[in-house]
Amino acid sequence: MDHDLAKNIKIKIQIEDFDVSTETKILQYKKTGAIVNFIGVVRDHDERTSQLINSMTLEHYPGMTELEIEKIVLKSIQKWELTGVTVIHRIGKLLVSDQIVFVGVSSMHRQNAFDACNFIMDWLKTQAPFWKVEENDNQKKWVEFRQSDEDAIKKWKK
Amino acid sequence: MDHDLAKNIKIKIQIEDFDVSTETKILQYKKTGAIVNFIGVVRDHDERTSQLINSMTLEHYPGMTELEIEKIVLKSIQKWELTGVTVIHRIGKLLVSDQIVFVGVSSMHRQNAFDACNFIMDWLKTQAPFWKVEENDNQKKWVEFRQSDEDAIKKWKK
Amino acid sequence: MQIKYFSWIKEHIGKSEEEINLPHNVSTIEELMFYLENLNDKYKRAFEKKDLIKIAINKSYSSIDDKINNTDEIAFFPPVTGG
Amino acid sequence: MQIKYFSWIKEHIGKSEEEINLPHNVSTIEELMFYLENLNDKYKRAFEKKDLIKIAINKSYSSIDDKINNTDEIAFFPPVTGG
Repeated sequence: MDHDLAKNIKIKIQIEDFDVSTETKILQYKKTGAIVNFIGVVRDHDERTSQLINSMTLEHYPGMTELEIEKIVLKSIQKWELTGVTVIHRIGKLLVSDQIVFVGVSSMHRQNAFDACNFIMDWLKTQAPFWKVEENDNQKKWVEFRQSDEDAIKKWKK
Repeated sequence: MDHDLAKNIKIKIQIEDFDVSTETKILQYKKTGAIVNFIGVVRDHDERTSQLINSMTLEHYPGMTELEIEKIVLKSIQKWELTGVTVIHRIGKLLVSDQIVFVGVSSMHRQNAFDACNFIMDWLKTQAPFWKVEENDNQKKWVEFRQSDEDAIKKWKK
Repeated sequence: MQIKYFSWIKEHIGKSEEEINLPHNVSTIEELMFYLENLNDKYKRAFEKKDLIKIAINKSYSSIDDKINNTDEIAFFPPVTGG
Repeated sequence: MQIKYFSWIKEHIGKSEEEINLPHNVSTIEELMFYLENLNDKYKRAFEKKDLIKIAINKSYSSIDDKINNTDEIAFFPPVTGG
């Protein structure tokens, strides 16, 4: 691994919101020509049942979460030439439209940034120990995992 | 085309900078679960010659630029289920580290957002009539087109 | 041995973690799950859908056959749903 | 007919646009390019690398064989380098 790049990795699990502009600026180094950001937001409904929701609460496994995300980020910088990587994942109670996760990747060339960001999201979805519970006025319901997320990681195993 | 989505398309050619957070918020609708942003920035060197640069100036073909970007965006919303698309391209003189282009795509599902954003960037790179001239203390030099950009669009023709 | 539970497994069992002394006949994850689900109905229900249970030993993904010892931190949780 | 030039084509010719009356023997883009490059050395140099010249008729990509008429807006430019 490029020594400089190691300094350009930021992984945060936090309750607070993040600012996409600020995070984009942090990813920008002299050689950076392209930045790709992924932002996940709380939808107003459950994907499986279409039932409307008011909020969701995210719990995680402190310690293991950071280790798993670090593993994924290290894999991505071995696979693609990148100039910076940031992963921020929020925990606690979030309302509809709130930002959940930020994955930002910068590189000299755009396709590396697109692929690395996509790769990190796919692996984060299946490996990082977070769990969502969706809430509305009447009930709370743990979100079920999606087979499509398991399937998504197959494209990186070719 | 979904009537609502037509209202959620924003295409701007402008001298002014853009704010990534603001643009990300604009892309967020009730059904949005995923947003993918691409931000192109001015590198400190010419890609082909590695020569350092101070600035670049972008010119374009007013009228045709907007039409070409609109065609690309319309193709993307026919291909993928999206909730919003924004393309902002700056023109005029830009310094090293300045933001050049913003392509933001929101959708219910992340893979659609990744693919549509990647698709729009690849087509914009080969179709939208912009030209860059790179400047340093001694000279100005029109950027040459890259064969790799022509090759990149082949992945959407399969 | 420290054991942690997350999501609906935690809710079925009614606690997020506990300290146990590893019984002498328990040396793998599979044996630990068998031991726990026979403690009472809460555990039985928590471990009912074994296909859906992920295991970590010392914060690293592990499988049902993996060996464990009394100083390990074990975690049981459903498939992850973050991002 | 309105003709627009961009990037290094504009710089070789020394202007970004001009109004011309389409000569009688010019009815395609190819014939227009041949007509222009024979005006003087500036145009000759601008149209030297024909493989590298993109054409638009009325702000839409066109090819060298396309028919043109006196009310069209024609543009000549190098491969694009934005983004």
